Amino acid sequence: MSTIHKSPWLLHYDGSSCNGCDIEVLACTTPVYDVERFGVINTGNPMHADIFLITGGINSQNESVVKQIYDQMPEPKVVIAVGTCACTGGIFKECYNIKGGADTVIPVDIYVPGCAARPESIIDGVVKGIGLFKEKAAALKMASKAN
Amino acid sequence: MGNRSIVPYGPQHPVLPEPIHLDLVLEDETVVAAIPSIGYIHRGLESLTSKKDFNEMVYVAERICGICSYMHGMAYCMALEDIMNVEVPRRADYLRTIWSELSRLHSHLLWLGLLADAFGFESLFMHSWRLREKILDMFEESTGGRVIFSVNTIGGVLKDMPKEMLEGFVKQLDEMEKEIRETTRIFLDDYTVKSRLVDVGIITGEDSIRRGSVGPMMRASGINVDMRKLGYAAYNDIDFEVITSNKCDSYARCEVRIGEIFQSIDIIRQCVAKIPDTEINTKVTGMPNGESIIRVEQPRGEAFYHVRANGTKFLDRFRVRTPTFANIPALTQTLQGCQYGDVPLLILTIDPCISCTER
Amino acid sequence: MRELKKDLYLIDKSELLHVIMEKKNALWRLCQICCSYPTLEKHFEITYSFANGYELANYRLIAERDEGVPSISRVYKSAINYENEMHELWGLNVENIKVDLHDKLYRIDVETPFLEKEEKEDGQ
Amino acid sequence: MTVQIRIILAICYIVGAPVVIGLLDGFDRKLSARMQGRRGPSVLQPFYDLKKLFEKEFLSANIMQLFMIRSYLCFIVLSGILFFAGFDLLLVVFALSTSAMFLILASTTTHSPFSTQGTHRELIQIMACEPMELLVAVGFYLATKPKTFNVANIVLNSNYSNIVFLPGFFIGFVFILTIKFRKSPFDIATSHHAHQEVIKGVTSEMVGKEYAMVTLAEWYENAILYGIVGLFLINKNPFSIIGAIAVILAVWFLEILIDNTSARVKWQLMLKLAWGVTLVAAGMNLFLLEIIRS
Amino acid sequence: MGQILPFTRQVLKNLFSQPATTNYPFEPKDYPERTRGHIDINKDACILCGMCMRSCPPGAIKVDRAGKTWSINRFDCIQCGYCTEKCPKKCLTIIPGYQEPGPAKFVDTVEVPYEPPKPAAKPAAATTKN
Amino acid sequence: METLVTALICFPFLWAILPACVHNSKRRAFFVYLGCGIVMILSIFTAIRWYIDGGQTLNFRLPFQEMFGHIFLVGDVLLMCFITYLSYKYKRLIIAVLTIVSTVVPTLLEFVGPKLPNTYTMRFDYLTFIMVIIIGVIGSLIGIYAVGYMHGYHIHHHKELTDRRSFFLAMIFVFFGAMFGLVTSANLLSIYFFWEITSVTSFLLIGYTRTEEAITNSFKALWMNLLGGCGLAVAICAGYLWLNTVNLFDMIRLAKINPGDMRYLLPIAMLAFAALTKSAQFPFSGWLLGAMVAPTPSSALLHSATMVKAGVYLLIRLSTAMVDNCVGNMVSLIGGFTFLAASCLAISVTDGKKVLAYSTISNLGLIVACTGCGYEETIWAAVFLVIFHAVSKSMLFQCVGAIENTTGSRDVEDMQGLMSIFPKLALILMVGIAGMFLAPFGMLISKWAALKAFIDTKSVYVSTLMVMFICFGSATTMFYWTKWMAKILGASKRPKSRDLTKKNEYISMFFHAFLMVTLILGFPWLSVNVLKPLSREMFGVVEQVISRQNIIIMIVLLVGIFVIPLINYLMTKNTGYRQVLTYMGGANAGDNMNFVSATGDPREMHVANFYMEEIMGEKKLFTPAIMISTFIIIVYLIIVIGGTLA
Ligand code: SF4
Ligand code: SF4
Ligand code: SF4
Ligand code: SF4
Ligand code: SF4
Ligand code: SF4
Ligand code: SF4
Ligand code: SF4
Repeated sequence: MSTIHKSPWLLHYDGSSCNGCDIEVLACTTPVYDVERFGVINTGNPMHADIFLITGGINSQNESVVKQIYDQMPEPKVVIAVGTCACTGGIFKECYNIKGGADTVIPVDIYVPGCAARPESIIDGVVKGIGLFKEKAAALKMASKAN
Repeated sequence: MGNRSIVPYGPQHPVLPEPIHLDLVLEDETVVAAIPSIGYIHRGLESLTSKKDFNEMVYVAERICGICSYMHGMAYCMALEDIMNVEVPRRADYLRTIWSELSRLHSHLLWLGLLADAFGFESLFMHSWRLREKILDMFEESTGGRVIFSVNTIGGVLKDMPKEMLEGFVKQLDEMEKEIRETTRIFLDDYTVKSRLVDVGIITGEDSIRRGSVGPMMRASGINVDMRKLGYAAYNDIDFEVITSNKCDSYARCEVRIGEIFQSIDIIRQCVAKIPDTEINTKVTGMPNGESIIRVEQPRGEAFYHVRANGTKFLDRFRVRTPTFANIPALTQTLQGCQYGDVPLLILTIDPCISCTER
Repeated sequence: MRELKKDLYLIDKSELLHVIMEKKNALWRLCQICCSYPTLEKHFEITYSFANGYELANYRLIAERDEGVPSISRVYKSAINYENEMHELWGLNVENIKVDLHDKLYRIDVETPFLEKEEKEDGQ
Repeated sequence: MTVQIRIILAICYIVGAPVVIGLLDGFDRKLSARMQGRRGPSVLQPFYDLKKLFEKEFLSANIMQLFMIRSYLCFIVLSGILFFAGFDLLLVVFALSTSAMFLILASTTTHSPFSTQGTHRELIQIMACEPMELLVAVGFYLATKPKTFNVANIVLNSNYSNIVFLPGFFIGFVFILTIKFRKSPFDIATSHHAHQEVIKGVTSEMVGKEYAMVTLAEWYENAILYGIVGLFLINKNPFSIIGAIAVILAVWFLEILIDNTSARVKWQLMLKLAWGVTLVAAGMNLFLLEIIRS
Repeated sequence: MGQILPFTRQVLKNLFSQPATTNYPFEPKDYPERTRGHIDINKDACILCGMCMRSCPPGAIKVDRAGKTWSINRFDCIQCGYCTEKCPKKCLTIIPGYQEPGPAKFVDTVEVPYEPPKPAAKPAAATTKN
Repeated sequence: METLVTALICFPFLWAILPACVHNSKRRAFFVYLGCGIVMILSIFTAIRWYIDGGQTLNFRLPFQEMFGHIFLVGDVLLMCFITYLSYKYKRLIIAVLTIVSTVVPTLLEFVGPKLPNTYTMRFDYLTFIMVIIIGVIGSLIGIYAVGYMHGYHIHHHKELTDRRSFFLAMIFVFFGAMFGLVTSANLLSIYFFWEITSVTSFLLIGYTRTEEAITNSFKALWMNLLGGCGLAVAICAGYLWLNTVNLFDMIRLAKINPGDMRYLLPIAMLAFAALTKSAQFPFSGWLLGAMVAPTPSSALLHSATMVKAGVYLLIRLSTAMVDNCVGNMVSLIGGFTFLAASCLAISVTDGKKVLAYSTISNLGLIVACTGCGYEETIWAAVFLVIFHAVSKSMLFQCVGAIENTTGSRDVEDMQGLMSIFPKLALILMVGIAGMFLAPFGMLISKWAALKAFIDTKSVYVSTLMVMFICFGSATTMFYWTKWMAKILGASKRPKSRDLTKKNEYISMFFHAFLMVTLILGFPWLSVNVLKPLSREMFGVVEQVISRQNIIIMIVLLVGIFVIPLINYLMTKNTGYRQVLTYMGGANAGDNMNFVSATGDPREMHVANFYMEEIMGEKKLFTPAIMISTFIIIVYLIIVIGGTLA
């Protein structure tokens, strides 16, 4: 029985958000919301992370950063786009330097809308993301058996 | 290259929730050179003026920054009110002042928390943020949003705060004040905290002017400048002293911001006591034509709005010089010769707002 | 409030460095440099704002599309970012910036996005 | 002490240490959370984390790291066995520092800026702690009659708890435990809480099972350290075990409390404090003890 | 110098008092009435004028006069409330209760019963989330 | 036996003429190899022969003892003249004074002083046995290495220097002879002669390149060593004036049976003082550091098998006379202090050879401290340290030299990722470093014994201080070695490139590595069959220094340190894994070496080790260390001399 759904460590990267969503992500770790209840640790290191929380849209400079961080995360992993910006580009999507939401460079598993996304929303998103782990872990096991 | 390390710092780094990148040259852990680079969040939102009309731009302006979002929206509205010669009702001015000060409160508490996180004091971080949640609750109760409020409009504000709500807030703030005092005492007195703050990142008053720094960064170097003294919104009716410190180091910056927390509480009290009963907005008609500069004191310092309209609904130029942008040269100076462990701390002592810096 | 209306001085290029030195020596703080390309006038307007205490002084330089302006980054270090920004976003030719980042300040894909915008509207 | 007993003790250590320390860790996280006004995770969280790490995909920048980490784990366990089966205390300390070296080598093989930076801090931490660790062994040697480094003899030959003779050593040791447990204010190389300028320090580049092994090794090491704390109390009276457990729990709580009430200091201050306390507390105690014993 | 561990009192107080953590998501959260959760439409009042579509800053609303639908991409909406200001019929409101996160972005479409020239016909079945 | 020993001493001196005269480099190389081979075989043969004969302490007189006596006398005077000439030439008159005083006074006494009983002048015992093997084996390996190294040194790297290889190689042989003579002599007069030869030879070797720096440093070495020589001279005088003997062992015996009498202690103190200078203890460490300017083989020679070993050899001899008295305390304190101070200093330097130099000083400090304590355990530890140190240090020097010849730099920072560029060199370096400090390897075993002995030392002050020195010193030692190892193992920046190391250099280095491993594996045997008799010889009692249980643990650790990583390596070699870039905060510029810099271009990343210049820097620590140690020496010498006069 995999335990990944019981200890999803998350990595937060600020794409090009306005910070509204970022501070709400941070707020999730603080006493009132305390995502550590679900075993979540806000790690800063992609190598240790299971959930990639990305806020804000993608621009030409952070594109490679986002992609690289994603690549450095070991499977199984879940990407959660937090905030309207990360979902679609939001209010900034017409800016010359915004390429769109997070899904323009990496596959997104859960979209959390809102501007700013509320901590409750983020918790819901994380919980839904955790739900995906079971399947992903099983799929990974299958794949490694096949090898 | 000998015993010098050349390492990247950021853009993704846990002590930096916002992406900023530094090339660091280190000797052991002493920073010999630090070259900052920005651009990871650059969106180009100033250019949206050609796509959004001046009314929609209020919402864009708010989203320049999620922390002082309120003041961005307000400053933008003030600039257009200036261009269009709109007289804002007095109650709206007071409401704006109250929300501004609440923003400052929440921003400074947030900053204290992040500072605690940067020097590895997790429980203090948690505690500061727990206090901050109460301010956010006030925001949510009065505006419906926790970080982005959308209550400003050209000509005033969109939502009023009834008397009971205001008085409730004051009561809550009275209660919080004691707790905040307890918490901030740790920042000022604790031995380990002081070992991280005192004499770290010194910048003198003259240097801070030469480098164009603003806000608490400048006031902590003994320069007495606070844009609220210009008397915008209701500040001309409010009695307050500019808080400065002469120590010029990180500790001084912390001290100044802590002082401002209590000052904000006091200003809110004064506002609630004095707030007049008028309309909260005036109808605005026509197209803006003209140019205006507005300077407001945000939690991080002076924000500089330069708006130029040409008589159409699309503005010619909408320019924001945010406090962080102005503080980066000073940051670069303080980084020289600091310790590697001080880097996140020093970045934090300018209270960075990269998102608004890069717009 | 309403600061621009009283303190805007038009200067030309030759006066610029003189003004800057004067401000520097009087310990004025460089607030910002703003570049714009108004739709109607079709030239660059570069506004330098200085503050001293609560006072504000704005100096405006007018430059044509392909005209260069001198850099003030040797007098005011903090001008480096502003000038690089003007060059990267507007294509304004600022001569001899102390640290010339060669359009790498924001590292955007679009060339001179702000000017492009104006050009497009020209076409319409 | 017979060989059978030693073997049993060693097996108890191998099996029991991760369970006990894992649980302590779980309670630690719960307690820390409560101190911060949060609810915190389940007390079994450390085990979930560990299991998950073993299940993650294995990626690496340098495969050399893996065998170094395994060696690190093996050596820690070996030192633990030496300790709990009652062998020579000084050799245990030496074996521990050998194992630490494998960790250091493991983290530098990748040449990542953060793990290398963390490594150097780790080295400083080791340098800060090592004198005290050696001195503890010296202290026990002096305190027991006849003088011996042998853990079993230390326990079996002492009529009183050795803490009576070694208060300074105890204080010094508890002080460096904060460094050893990577707790604030001395969590400079790798931090379990808050965020670190060196990301995850030595473990920055360790993924999945590598990280799990390091965590496991840390648990084994902590077991030894708690064991040494217990050694201050244990004497030939079996009831002293209760006292030892009480003191271990008290030290554990104290470490959590300190962790939650201090900022991370810089390495210069850490080195100064650690060596200062070692010199003053343990040095004075050593001097007095020698006078008494000579 | 400074004091040694002055935070101890607060920490111990926290340890022995109730944590501040809410029980969300196991207990629902009570939102204040002003909370800007999501846009709701009173489809009977809408006249498909498209004012909301033109004013929405991120362009989340689509009004299709011909197909008689009003649709909103909830993953685009920034809850600014500008549409509610602008709507001539005041048929848009912003109410508590936010859009749930999900694995895919989607558009909520409402069929609007409004008949421009003639009086309104029977309202068609509408699908609104929440 | 007499003949063998005589041959051992004389052969190298005579053979030195060959390389000195032959200038064809091929032929000269051949002679050097041959000479080294003969020295090695001769020394091993002598030693084994003695061991097989029962390993009894042999006291004897050389054949033609009278003649040798005259040779020594004339030699002393010639050396004095030579040094005086040099000091005149380079205007360093103090040196002339030192040499004249220290030579003339004993020589005069020899003529006018009381006639001494005609006792044995030579001794061969277990300590000699060990020293002879070390000098013979390690020394001749260095000689072999030197041929290849000096070739590369002159042909590839230092074309600007005059090629005086003949001289250099000849000096190496002179060194061997002097060392053999030193360790077999029992008579202070002959010891003095050989002692001065090593001083002068080292002076010549250090000044080999004749650069400004080399000359300054060589004179530094000379005056410090001559100062030591003065100590020796004083001891000889005391022998003539009070003790009626110039036999080292008689002096030691006399000091032992008259514990409180300062007059008997004075010569011991003076000999100890001489030994301290020779073994480069603080405050006399300067010369060994300065010796780094010389080509690597001479550093290797000075640091590992010869020169500095002369000092500790003498101290080990003296140790039984220093138990729990003020001379012993002085020696322990100086040693312990040197151990700590030098290891701190080693942290702050980047130059590989300099690190080795400091580590030599520091390790010698530990040995010296052990001898000063003079207990059985400490002597056990000291001898072990001498053996391990000789092998690993020689190996390290050779390796660093080879690295320098190959990569053009001996800076530790430039050895980043050596493991993947020059795996062979790196491996040797690793074994050498491990030999210097890792747990089951020599150093820590010895440290265990030393620590135990120091706790038991009688004087409470000395004991407390020594324990502190050892504890802190081990911590700092760990620091500088580990960071060096870490550097070697890191990822490499450069591609693999051609290894310029000569075959003969490799032969020497691999042989060392092999020796190292053998020593480690053979250490229980060594302990029982060599060290136990040695302590029986010195202390008359035989006690198990280290318990059987601990021996077993050490063997377990020992096997562990080879086997565990190996098994793990084999087990993990084929682990499936996905290769990723190292983590640089998302700023990698496509590979592990470069990152996207602030200007948007790739920039090479570099992570340097810690050097703690502000805390441990030479500027900060060196002078205070000298002052403290000088203070210690002066205080104790005043006590001894005062006691003598009183
Ligand atoms: S969704 Fe809104 S709050 Fe979040 S980053 Fe984007 S603009 Fe900011
Ligand atoms: S240090 Fe603070 S901001 Fe950074 S990741 Fe951790 S919680 Fe977030
Ligand atoms: S600087 Fe402020 S806004 Fe930016 S990431 Fe840090 S806490 Fe958030
Ligand atoms: S710095 Fe800018 S974005 Fe940040 S709070 Fe201030 S105004 Fe807002
Ligand atoms: S600095 Fe960062 S957090 Fe602060 S307002 Fe700007 S973008 Fe937001
Ligand atoms: S706003 Fe008024 S005029 Fe415009 S489309 Fe709507 S109903 Fe018609
Ligand atoms: S609330 Fe704002 S973003 Fe949402 S639909 Fe209305 S106008 Fe558009
Ligand atoms: S919702 Fe309002 S603004 Fe939008 S189409 Fe309907 S009536 Fe018009």
